Amino acid sequence: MTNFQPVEAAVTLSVIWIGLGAIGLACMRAPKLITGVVFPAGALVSLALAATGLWAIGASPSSAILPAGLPDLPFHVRVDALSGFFLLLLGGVSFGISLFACGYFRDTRATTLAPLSLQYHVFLASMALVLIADDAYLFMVTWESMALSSYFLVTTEHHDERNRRAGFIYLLIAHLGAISILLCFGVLHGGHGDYTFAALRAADLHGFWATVAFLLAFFGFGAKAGMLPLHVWLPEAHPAAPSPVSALMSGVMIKTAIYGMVRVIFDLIGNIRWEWGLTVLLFGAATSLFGVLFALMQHDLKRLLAYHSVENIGIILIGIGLAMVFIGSGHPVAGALGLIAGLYHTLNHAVFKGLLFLGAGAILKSTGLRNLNEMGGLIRYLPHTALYFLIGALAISALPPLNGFVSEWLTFQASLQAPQLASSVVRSLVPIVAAVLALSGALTGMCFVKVYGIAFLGQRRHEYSVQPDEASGWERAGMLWLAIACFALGLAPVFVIGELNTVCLALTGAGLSDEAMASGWLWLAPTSGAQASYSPVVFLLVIAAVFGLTFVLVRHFYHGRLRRADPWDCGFPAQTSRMQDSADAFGQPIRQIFAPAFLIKREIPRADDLQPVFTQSVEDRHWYSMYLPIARFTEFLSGHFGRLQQGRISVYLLFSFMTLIALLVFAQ
Amino acid sequence: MELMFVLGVPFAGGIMLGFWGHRHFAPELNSGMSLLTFLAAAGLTARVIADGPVLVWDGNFFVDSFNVFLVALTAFVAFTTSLFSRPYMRIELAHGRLTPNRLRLYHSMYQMFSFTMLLALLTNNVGVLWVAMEAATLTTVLLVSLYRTPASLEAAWKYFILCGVGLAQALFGTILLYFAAEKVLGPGGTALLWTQLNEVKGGLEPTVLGLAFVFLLVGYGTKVGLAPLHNWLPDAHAEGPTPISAVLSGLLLNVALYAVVRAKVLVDGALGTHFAGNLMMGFGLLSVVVAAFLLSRQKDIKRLFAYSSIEHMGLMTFAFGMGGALATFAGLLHMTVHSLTKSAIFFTVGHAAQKSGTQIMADIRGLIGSNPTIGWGLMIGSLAILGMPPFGVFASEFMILTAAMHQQPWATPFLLVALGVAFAAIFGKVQPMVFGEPSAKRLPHRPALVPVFVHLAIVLLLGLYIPPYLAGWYRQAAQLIG
Amino acid sequence: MNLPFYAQLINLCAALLLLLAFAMLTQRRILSLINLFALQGMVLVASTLVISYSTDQSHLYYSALLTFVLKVLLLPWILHRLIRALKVRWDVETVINIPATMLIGIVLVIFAFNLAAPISEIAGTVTKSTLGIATACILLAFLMMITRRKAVSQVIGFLAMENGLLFAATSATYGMPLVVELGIALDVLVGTLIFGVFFFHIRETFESLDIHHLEKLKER
Amino acid sequence: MNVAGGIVFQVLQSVLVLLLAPLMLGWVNQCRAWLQNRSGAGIWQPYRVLHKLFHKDAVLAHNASPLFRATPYILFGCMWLAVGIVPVLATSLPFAPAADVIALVGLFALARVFVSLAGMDVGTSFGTLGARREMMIGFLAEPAMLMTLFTASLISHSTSLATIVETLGQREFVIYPSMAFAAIAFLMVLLAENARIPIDNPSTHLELTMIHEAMVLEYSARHLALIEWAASLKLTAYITIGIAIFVPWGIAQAGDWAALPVALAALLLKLLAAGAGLALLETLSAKMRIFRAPEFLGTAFLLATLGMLTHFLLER
Repeated sequence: MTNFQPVEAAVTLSVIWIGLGAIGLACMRAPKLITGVVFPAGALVSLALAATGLWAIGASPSSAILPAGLPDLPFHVRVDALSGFFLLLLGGVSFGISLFACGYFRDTRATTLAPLSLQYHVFLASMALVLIADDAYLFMVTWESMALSSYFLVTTEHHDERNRRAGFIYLLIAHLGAISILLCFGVLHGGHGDYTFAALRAADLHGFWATVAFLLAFFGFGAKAGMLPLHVWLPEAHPAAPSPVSALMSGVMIKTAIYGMVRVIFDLIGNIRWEWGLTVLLFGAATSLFGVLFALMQHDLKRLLAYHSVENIGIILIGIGLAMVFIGSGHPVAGALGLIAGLYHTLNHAVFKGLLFLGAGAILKSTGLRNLNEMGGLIRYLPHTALYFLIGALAISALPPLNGFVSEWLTFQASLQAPQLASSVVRSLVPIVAAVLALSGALTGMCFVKVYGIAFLGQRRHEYSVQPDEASGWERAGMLWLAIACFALGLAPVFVIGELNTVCLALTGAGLSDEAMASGWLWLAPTSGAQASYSPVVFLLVIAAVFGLTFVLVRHFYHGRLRRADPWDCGFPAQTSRMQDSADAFGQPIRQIFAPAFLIKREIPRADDLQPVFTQSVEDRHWYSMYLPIARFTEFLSGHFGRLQQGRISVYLLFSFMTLIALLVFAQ
Repeated sequence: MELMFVLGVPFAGGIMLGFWGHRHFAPELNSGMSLLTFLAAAGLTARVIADGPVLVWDGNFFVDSFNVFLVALTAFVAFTTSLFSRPYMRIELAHGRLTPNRLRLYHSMYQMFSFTMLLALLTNNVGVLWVAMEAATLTTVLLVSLYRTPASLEAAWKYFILCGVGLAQALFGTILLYFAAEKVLGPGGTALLWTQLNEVKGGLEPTVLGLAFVFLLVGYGTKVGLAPLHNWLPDAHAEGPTPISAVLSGLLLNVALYAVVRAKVLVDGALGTHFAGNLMMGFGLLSVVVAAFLLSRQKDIKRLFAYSSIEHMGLMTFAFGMGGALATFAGLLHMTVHSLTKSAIFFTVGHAAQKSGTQIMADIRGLIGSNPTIGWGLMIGSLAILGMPPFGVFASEFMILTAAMHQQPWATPFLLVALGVAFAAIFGKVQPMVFGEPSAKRLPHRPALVPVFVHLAIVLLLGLYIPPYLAGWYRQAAQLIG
Repeated sequence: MNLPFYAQLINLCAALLLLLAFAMLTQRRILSLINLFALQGMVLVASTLVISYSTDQSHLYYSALLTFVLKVLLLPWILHRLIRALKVRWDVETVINIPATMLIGIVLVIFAFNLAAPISEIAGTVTKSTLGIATACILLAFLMMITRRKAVSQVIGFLAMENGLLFAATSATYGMPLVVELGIALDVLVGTLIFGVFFFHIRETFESLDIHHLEKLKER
Repeated sequence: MNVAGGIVFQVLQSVLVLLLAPLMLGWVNQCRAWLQNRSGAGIWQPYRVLHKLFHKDAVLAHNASPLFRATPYILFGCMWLAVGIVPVLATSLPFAPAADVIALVGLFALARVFVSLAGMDVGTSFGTLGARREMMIGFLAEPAMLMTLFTASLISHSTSLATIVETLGQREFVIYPSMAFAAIAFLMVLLAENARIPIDNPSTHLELTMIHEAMVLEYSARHLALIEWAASLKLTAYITIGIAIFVPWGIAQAGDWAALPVALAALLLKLLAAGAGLALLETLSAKMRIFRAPEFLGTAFLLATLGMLTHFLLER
């Protein structure tokens, strides 16, 4: 096994995944086998894939050619540092999720479970193959198979009409995106039927066509990533799927879109222009703010998490946009910082969003609830889940010393490189985008205070039909894995950044400055120690130390006596759980402050109403301002085309007569 | 030798079934004949692959890599369709929509139909090609009107009149072609032999050929179903028996397109311009767009897929018109995968319609619950026809789109919009039929779903791996067409 | 003009054909429509004979014979039988009124002539100038099919178109190869038979041969 | 620099600020009392309060979760870490690189989130109300705060407070107009973040106007004591950050014993001035409606942005 390359490993593992899926389908009779063997095995494969990815980041690019594909175009596969990083992401996150799935799907009907396990593993495999594809055709094939398998996963509960609708919208937007990606490849390739990425790289476009390619790629991958205004499928589709699948989609799948964007824009198109970067930056900012605002309006836990995926995609795009702006205007080092920030956040979001969706799944499984307004006090029933969910919530709220904070911090650092830029407009625009990032970060904090406070804390808002019981061992193991990852990525950023730096070097040829690496593993200093530094370990240690110290000292100097009583609440006598904020009530300040952003529909009872009911719904303007008009326009057009087909044979004859005459005139 | 079988077997089959077509063993006989035809075609193919193009019977028949693969495809799909039609027609008989006499007519005409198509493909004589096309029209008219319902009569009548008139134009085109050719080749039979024409195409009179192509395009284009000459197509597909819809979409349109392409080769050769190609591109694009927008208005499931056929024929016409090795290759591949996929879809559609006793999509629901194989067949087939990887349709669309992006960028926005709209329309209608709460009744005979999955398997294979000899064919054919 | 005599004959036939085409375009009554059709066939035969005699193309005799049997005897006979059986002797009402049709017809003829002009230049046959007329006949027949409301008259239009084609073939190129001629003839015959069958079915389904019954299949 | 000296300075500063913080609170209250012609409770009052609270038995609601009990300690830890990082006495302390200004903001956010969660834990109406309002103020204040800090760090090309102080304080004196904007913005943020008038009233217990107090209603005894202490620490931390950025003169180098007395004196003076000023502000202005807060902090954000723009326009 001397010349065994990462690429062989990756291909083999994907094939194993597909094989496992097939086995799962075969085990229609023995569902126990599926959850007890197939899924754990899949989890092991994930782990192996993560290892492969880690290996590949260090190793030199390795490529291979598979004996399949189009006649002139066998499938090319290649694993370089970038693919390696994303393989690591895929493997690491899907490991936890698959573990969780082993427990989660235990009491699913066999008829559902068998096809589900097939789709699930094909989904994983196609994501892996997307990451290692090295020619346009294989990329498109795997890309669409990814969409397809996930579509079937989304419509697992196809008896619910809403799920079908969600799946439809999802597949439609995914397909449109795919076509535009395809056209982007069409622009890139020089017409000489050679679709290998090497050839596309060699094409080396400039000017108009380069911009066309960029826009097509941006649209296509943006549609998959859930970027504004193409996000509408995301909050529909992710909640519809079974929770582990939601975790996969939000955690990993939309990251493949980020991978595609980076691969195509940085690697294939090359010679980036800062105007493109600005576009990405502004879209990213808008997306992140919009996403979090709508997340705050939700009371369905999984929808809320889905909207947060939109927000985080925005943050990632900000990082990538910064990188493009800097590289485009000739500051590769600052660009590297931005790119690293973006990729780091990609990894972080994968981890904590996976964790949060798993937590939501655990709640859903034990209580059958998705609506926050019916939860409350779950921390007493699901202590472990509560702990893991808390970690995830702190991480996504970008709070030190967890991982979410590191990447946002890096993004801020990158945006503070703005003074290097030439154009004063961009120079002052970049920090404002950073402020938007800060705003959405703080709003995320608020949102997760709401989620955690309402779901896990407080008093339960209604009697649970069954006594909610804690998640099973498999599920807890899955969540634990991701929770540990949250801490690890938060506490040891220097190592991660070291890896990312190699990725960045391999991709753009520029990396961080040397003194950035110089300041040791404890101090994270992306540019130089003097400029900015951050040490999560010190954070954690000091806070823990102070915690312990105060605890001990208070008991030493005074006492630790404690007694329990009813809540005081300013001495109000009657305490019912309905006096707590509901999820919607908690979002009320946002609704009031950012009213223009929402489409609010209220029904206020009349004064003489006997049973006054107040209902309010917040909807997405994009439906009404963008999608419905397009649909109506299509209807209108097809109505006119329908005139062609109006039944009278004389008219049909007239058509062909006219065509004939017209052509004859044309021919003369 | 094989060639004699290829043509002789279906002809004999037509006559035999003309006598016994109503007997209980008739469906098996039908399939058997089709099987023999297919075997003969396979043999022919093998020989052509082995030792190149063949001219037989003093040049009246000509087999090159372009038509031989169409012959093989035609024979194959005709065979699988006959397999499908066995239970299908029995069920129709049981549901009382047919009388034994009609069944006899059906079987006999089925064989005759495949005979005429094979003749059209194999003949080297442009005039005989026309005759065969006309004959194919006549046979299918009888098949479309098989149920004798008002709707089917109307459909058949429109089909007859429109295609008859169209083919009359084609005949005039042929006459003009002959008129031009005889200047070079002298009067007599040889002046209509395509091989001869192809050799001297440089010397043919451009003005005449220009006009000739206009007539030929309008004529055979009507049969291909190019907008705005397509109006007969949805009616004929919707009202005929489903096996016939399958072969119409899967084969007849291909054959008509084959005729157009043969003409294009001559004309562009003679004019030395891209006149024919441009016309084809224009018609192709128009058809794609029109069909895509009409898709969303359909209520009848067979009409829906008829329009989708128009869309795909438009795509192929566009590809062939665009020309160039890549696009032509893609066009040929698309021909193959489209006929396989579309016929497979019609198989499932036929059984689905029988199961729920209607062709109205709003009343077909939850197939996956009532009959998983039909449901999955329809779902997978639709996804394949919509150009979802890893199916072969995607492979060809991939090549067509990228080639278009390179050669004719102006066309790509139309294609993008059209494909998007078509996807929304078809998938939005198929999904609720497949998923959801079932509504269906039992069938008196077991549905034949083997053909469906055979076709889909081949299409899947073609999406992931195109066998070298097949690729070889396509390449030779592409060189032939240019 | 010093054309040889037979050429003048052929031109005469051509003129007659065009005249007949116009006559059919304007003719209201089906019965006389059929007679006109038969007459047209007759003229066609005559012209074919003249050509074949003048340029001793032996195979044209067969084609003339074929045309005679088919277009002059068989088809008119079948059509007569049909309308007697179907009792459709009533007048044909057209979609657009006759004068307008005539005007359009004139325009078409002019169009057809200068369409055929460049081709006639290069035609080597003695009958070059007739190609334009043939084209005109085809287009007029097409127009007739568009304007007529009755299934029967549409069919007659279709057959008239075939006549025009045949005339074009014979006059421009001294006829197609015999195989093709036979094939065409066969198709026409079978086609007409099928038409006949159809008439009965349409008749028994819709109690009339008026094609406005055949307008059910359409979008929306 | 010598590590030992650094560590000594670190410990010295941390302990000093920890002890001084309640005094600061007392001083502000005393000033307010004087300004309102009351004879206040004296500047040592906060210490008495803390002592008393520590003596009491803690009372916990039945359904209070572990998180509720852990929060005061976490809060206290965060605040103490904050004051340990800010260069109050001296720059380049060993802890200083542990966090730059952005990380400090993150630290405060962490504290805020925990307090709000604790407020929602028992599930009373006021607790959730307080949490909601606190988070609202928080997300409004944070961007403004960051913009202010960006302005400062754009001048010194660094976000680490130590470097900022060295750039602004220990080089030759330059007038930065942008800093003026930034200073006002920072002051507004400070008021909002520390629950002072006009956003919140620390000394009120009128239910409907409470923000910060509403969250900690359920706390008692030592927990409450820690929270109060942490609050005073937070106030001190903000003031010292302000000092470090806007009036950094006199802050010593770590281990530089000679400069220590000067630094101490300067610090005390600045704190006294700041406290008095704060009291004056609070006396002169009235508490505003909760939904005026967005305008208030929006203004702060606007000013900070203006500061940054002026920096880009004038100071390059």
